[in-house]
Amino acid sequence: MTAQSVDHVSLLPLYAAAGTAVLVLLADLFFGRRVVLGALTAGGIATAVCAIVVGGSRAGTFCAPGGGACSWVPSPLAAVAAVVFAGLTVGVLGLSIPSLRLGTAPTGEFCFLLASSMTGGVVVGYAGDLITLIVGVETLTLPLYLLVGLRRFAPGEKVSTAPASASITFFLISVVSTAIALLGAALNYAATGALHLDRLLNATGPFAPVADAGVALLVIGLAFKVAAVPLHAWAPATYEGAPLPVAAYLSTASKLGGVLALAAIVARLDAAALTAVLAVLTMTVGNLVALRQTRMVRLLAWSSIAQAGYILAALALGAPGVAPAAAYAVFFVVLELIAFAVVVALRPPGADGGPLLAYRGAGRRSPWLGASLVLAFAGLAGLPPGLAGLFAKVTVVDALIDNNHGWLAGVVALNAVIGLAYYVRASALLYATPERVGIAVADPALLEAATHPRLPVSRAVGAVVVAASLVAVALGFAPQVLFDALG
Amino acid sequence: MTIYQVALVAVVLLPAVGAGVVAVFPARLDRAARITGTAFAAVTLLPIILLPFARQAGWTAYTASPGALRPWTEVDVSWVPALHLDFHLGVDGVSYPLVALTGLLTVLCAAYSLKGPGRALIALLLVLEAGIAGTFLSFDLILFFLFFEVVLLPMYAVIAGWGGDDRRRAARKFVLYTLFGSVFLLLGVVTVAVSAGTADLRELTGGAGLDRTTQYAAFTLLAIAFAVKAPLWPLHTWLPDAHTQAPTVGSVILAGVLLKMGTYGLIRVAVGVTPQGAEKAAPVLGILAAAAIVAGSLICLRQTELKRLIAYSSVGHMGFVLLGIATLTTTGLQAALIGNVAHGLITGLLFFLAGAIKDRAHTGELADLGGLRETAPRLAGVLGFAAIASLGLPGLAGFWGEAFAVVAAIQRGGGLWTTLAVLAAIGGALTAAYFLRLLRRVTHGPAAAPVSPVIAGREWLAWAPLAALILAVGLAPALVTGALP
Amino acid sequence: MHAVIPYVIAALLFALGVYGVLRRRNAILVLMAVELMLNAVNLILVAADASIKSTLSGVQPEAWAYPAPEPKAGAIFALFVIVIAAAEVGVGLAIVLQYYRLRRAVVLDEVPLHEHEEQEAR
Amino acid sequence: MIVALIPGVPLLLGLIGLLLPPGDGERRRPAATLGIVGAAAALLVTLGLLLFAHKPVEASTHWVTLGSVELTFGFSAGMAALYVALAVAVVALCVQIYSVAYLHDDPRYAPYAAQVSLFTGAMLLVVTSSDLIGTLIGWEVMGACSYLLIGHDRRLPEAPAAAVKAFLVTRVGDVGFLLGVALLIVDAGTSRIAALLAHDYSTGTLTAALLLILAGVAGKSAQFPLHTWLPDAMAGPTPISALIHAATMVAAGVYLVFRLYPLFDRSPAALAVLGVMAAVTILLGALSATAQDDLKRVLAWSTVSQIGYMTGALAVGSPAAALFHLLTHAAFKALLFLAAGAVIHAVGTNYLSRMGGLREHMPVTFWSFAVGLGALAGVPPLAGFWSKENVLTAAAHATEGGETAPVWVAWVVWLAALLAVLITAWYATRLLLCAFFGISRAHGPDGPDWEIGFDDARYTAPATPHDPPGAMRWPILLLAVPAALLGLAAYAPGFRTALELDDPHLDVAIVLPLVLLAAGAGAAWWLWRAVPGVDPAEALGPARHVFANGFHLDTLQDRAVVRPVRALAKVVTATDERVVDAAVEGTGTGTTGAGEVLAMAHRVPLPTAAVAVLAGALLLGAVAVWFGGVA
Repeated sequence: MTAQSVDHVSLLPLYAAAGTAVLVLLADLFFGRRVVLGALTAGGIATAVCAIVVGGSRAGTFCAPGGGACSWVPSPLAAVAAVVFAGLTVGVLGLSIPSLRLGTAPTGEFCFLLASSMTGGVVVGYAGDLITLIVGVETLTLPLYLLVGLRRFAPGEKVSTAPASASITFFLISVVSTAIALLGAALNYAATGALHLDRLLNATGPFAPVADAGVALLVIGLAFKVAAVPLHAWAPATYEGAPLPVAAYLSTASKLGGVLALAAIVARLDAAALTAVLAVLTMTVGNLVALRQTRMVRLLAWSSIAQAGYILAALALGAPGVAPAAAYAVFFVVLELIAFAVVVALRPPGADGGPLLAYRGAGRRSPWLGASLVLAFAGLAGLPPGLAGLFAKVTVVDALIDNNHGWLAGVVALNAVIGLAYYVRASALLYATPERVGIAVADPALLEAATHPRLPVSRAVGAVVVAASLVAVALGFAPQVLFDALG
Repeated sequence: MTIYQVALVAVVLLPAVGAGVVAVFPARLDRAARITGTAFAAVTLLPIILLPFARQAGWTAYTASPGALRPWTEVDVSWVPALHLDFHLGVDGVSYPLVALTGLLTVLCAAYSLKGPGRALIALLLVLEAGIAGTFLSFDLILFFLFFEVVLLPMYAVIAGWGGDDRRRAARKFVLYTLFGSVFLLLGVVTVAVSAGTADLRELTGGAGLDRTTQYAAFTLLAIAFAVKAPLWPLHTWLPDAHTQAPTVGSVILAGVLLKMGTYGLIRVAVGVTPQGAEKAAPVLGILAAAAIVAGSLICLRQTELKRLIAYSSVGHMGFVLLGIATLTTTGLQAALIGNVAHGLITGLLFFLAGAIKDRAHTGELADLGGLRETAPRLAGVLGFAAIASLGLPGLAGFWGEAFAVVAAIQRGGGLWTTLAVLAAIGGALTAAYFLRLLRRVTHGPAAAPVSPVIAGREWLAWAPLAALILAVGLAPALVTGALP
Repeated sequence: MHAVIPYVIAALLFALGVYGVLRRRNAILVLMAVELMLNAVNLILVAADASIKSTLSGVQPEAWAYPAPEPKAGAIFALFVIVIAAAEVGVGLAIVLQYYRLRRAVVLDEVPLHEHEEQEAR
Repeated sequence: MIVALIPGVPLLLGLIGLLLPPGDGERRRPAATLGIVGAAAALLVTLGLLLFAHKPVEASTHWVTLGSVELTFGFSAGMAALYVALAVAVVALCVQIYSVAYLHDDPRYAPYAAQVSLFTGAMLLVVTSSDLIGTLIGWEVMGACSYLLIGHDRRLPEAPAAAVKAFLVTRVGDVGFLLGVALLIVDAGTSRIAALLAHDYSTGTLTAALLLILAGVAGKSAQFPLHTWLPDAMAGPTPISALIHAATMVAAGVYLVFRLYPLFDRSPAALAVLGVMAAVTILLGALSATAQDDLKRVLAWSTVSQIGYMTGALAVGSPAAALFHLLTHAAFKALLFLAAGAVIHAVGTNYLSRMGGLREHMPVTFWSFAVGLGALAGVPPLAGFWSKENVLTAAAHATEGGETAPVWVAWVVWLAALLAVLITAWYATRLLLCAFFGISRAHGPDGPDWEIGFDDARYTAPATPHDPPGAMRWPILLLAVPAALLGLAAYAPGFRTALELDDPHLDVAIVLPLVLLAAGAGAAWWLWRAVPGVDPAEALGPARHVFANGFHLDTLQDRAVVRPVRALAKVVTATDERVVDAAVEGTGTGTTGAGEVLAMAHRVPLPTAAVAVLAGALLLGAVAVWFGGVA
């Protein structure tokens, strides 16, 4: 056995991401909070830069002898994913700064876990075999179990068990899903002997059922990560219990990781029927349940379940659906990040998402934040002015129709109508006039201003809102940039 | 880039920029913001006026044959090749009258809102103008879809923000129902674009590159989409609610130009791109159109609320337009185009007047109104004019579209189309019935609520151009179809 | 036949794990049930390593469709699974501890998925 | 293009007049000026053309092309058309002048005068247009103006209803008219009348188109069964009644058939229908007129009957006779209505039962009335005698065959026309006797009451009735001249050739109608003498009620058309709300409900959720294994 030659350049994104985690750990030991935050920010940026520098056309490394199958494969998709992961990490960090400043979570640990999770995400994108893929997914997810429950309560503050409950829910269901995914991978391996993605092929012959079952279990296991129905029960509860920035990360980065992992599988193995069923169930149930939500984060959670359904619809096409699904996922995470960022900005530091009614009139008090949230909601609904969301929907529908899945395109489009119902309800609430109160009030607007003070928006959160909005607008006007990057 | 191309882009861009500018004005400069917005709307008229000078040949009589689409001027910039999306704008005789109507109504509405409820409304009006004008000017199917969608949320905001008591529900119904229609548009447009490999209307017109089956499927999808927007009976129920609850300017824009996106789309996209599908589905469309005419008129006979009645009258009038389109004859299509513009002018005026009446009497219930010609004779006079124009009096704008839709149906010949023509003509008589009922309740009879006879300057400003144009188009329909034979 | 017994055992193990996850109310025990499931996976992977050659070459008529099996890949995978399992247990115990500290219980029945909605219903 | 001035000036001035502020006193002057100038200008231009133009005047320009249909915007005026235009203009001028006094205190005089101008212009457009679409425009604008003018009176509760009825009933006829015109236009590819007349239509198309057009004619000209609006239209101000009955509106239908006569001449079926319609209308109108208590309604029903004579003449192949009768009728009916206005102005009521003995107080009015009624009844040598004689001769001639219309139709028309001579004489005499003879019954116990009349709340009736002021008197006197003498114009060769009228020849055939005339008049007079002061109509017995209600055709129309339409509207509205909209709303609530159910299903504790999730996974796995391999 000869030593493998390793192309370290193509591993740069991984080095940067993992290095960031280590750096953060060290910085936490020796320096203060600011340095830790700076380190993570710098690390995130470095990871993105590395991913761009390495690009998507380099040859893979860690290749099996005999050529072909490599475990680390730079691809355009991987590069884009790495940049997005890095961006999301920095964004979520920005969102957490007010609550970190308040001390609701230990800064060092928080940042380290976030960096670790980012590393996992980067790995998923570049993964060339099932082992790397699953390890990547686990690395992405494991820190999140902790992040969800990582909530310190100030002395005197009412202790809530919500984060811990959320954490345990997420953990248990996620672990089971991992076990299922692993079982699937193992069965597939047992039937076909393939672990490298390049060697994955649909099985024929007497062992085909075993392989098929393996593929199905693998897809089901990974579908947990994107919270596909009926494997979604954890998501709303977990989002609700988690601190807002972590919920943002869960619904963006974690979901993107799941999408990438699923894409890697369905692009090579036939799971069309299963994925289509999952897609239809996911978007329909997600949208329907979202209609009845009265809490902001739950609404976002259910809506993001529905959005995952659209992505799954594209993935049901197999290989041709990967690029549209990835494009959709990128548009989606940007818009979702805006939504969460605005929610963070509108709530006091460390607070949860609160009921929808708490946002009544918020758009009139903070016009810019309101406008951003409307942009995000419109985009998620697939309507202008959220052009990014519109193009996302068109991309998916285009791909579906192009591949003779018109019926699925129809389901997607019809679901967009249901989706609009709750997005528009939430958006309208932002601009609703003050509620009439029982007692006679001279000026309800004044009363409202007194009871709903306009909270100062932390600079970091504001920056995230602005940056994410700018990215969304830019992508809205120049989506071709993304398509080019992915293709 | 010629001056005409600049003008073409400016028609879409100016209102959009105007909306942005108005939106960033601080609250204390509200009045300045409103004036600025109105100025933007007015300035947008300049490029619109400029556009007809761009044409070299005639005013293009529209036909759905390959190469029939000859724009006066066009702009074509690649935007998102991955989605077949080009920023391709163009204008010709089919779209120009509607663009001009859009520009005009927006200015009138903006001016009308100068003394109204805030700058956000004017900003939304400008967004609507950009979206509607963009829809009419799009020469790319995906771009068409994009602009088609632009108007949804602003219109929702206009209804939900400034509407009547039940505005939330009406606005929701509007936005969800029309988005439901857009679903079919999206599917249809993408089907066409994917099958033909291009979304360029110039290449697609005439059904080039689409086989028969695709045309059938695509036409069905597109026709449903536009039928919701137009709206064609029985897909119309969003309209009365939206109109009843919308503020005056919202109703004006909604009836005046927003509905035209449906009929325009039917002519330009559905019939233009999938002529074989249109040929196949024409009888169904015709039957539904005749049903819309008769049903709309009959329902109007039972309405008790002013704006709701006018809203339902739109169902009937758009039925005439759709009947004209369904005949697929040149006469019918041209009648539809005139009918489109005429309905925009007349119903726009009617809604302005309904708004004026509701502002004064604080009710729109026909039972509570009455004697307007005693209390406010001028208002009653203009209302009478608008109502008579709306019931299709020859010599006024409404006549051409309705009469020649009937003529076209007879021209098409055969038992079915003749029956439809007869039904449509009967519907015309019923139209007279309900408008006379309206006038009788509102203007005749004993004076009910005290109504101020004073008519504000902004009201004259809004009404006069519309009334003048109704008469002008009535006397010279060539204003819409082009002066040249 | 050669590889039936490991597979059957693995299946039983996995089923046992699933049963445990479903029936146990104690978070620690659920965690252990998950461990069982992961170990079943390990068993399959290792067993597959041994039988994969015969699976592919013996039965598969168009064997050319498959590249040569990757040497000891299953065993390597199993190693990673063990690591993953260890990490999960570590994290899991931490979470359960935290939960225990707050609620003085590790009974899963009390973990609601809909905590806040009840309050809102008022 | 000078012909265009004939309708153009009144139309334009009418439009301008609409913009004038309504008001009282001095502010009426511009409105009155515009109205009178409009009518006078049309009159002058017409007169000028009549005197100086020696061949038909034509002018047209391309208007618009709609697909394969080319429309021209054109005018043409043959001599016949000019005579009709002359009649219209004269009547309109009289009405405008008359109205200045009649509506002297009406605050809405300005729009009224403008609408009269528009009305006149529209009628003139129908007369002079050389294009069917132009005709249609005039035709419909007239309908709208009639609506506005009939509904003018604000104190009459029935005025708006009558206005609506007038517009709607004619509009129902216009459904046919529009379809007929469309058929003609589509087949010929043009709307120029000259080209249409020359076009070779197939029999089926032609008959269908003409029958449809006849529906419009019936509506406009108040022919059975679409005549119901005309008596009710008496709710309008009296000058308007004069305008509608004499020159515009009801004459338009007759004129249109005259204009398209070459087409009708090719279609026996259409003429047969027209003839039957005419015969029914003649008798229906005449009989209904016998029992009316309302002065204006008597005149209105007489119009129905007289228009029947015109359409009858058309049916039996004599458009010239029809046109001649149209002209004389215009003169005497305008006279009658304006005189009736004077009566109403003086006594403050429309009801014959409240009148009487007016002869002494209102000699001018009385003699005008006498001339008018004489002409109506056909007393020689007044105008009506000559024109009616022409109609009867034409019908009698047609009974010998040789015309397009079947012989039996000619018989029917002839008999109906003869019989109507008797009845007309009867009711004309009755009217004269009741209003002007006998004792005065002007006031009820509470003084004058104002049921119907003119829109003038400040008007106080004079203590004793007297002849009207000058502005009202002179138009009456002016109109009395043609009402008396126009018949003799049949001896004028220029007039005769213009109308293509036969030479007047009085032979023994005139004896029969004259005997009938004498019998009718004598009967009425005898009844009046037998029981003085009692309405001769009492003698009709139970038939009186039927006649007074116009054979209950209104009720029939209500039962057969109005109520079913209302019921249908109710059903359609209910369907729209309970089926169409309910489906939409149902989809909404259904979706929300499904959301609620699903949301409820998600409110479970963790272990249940885990079971559900694993069960889902198992199910999906099974799905994938069973179906996935296939897909």
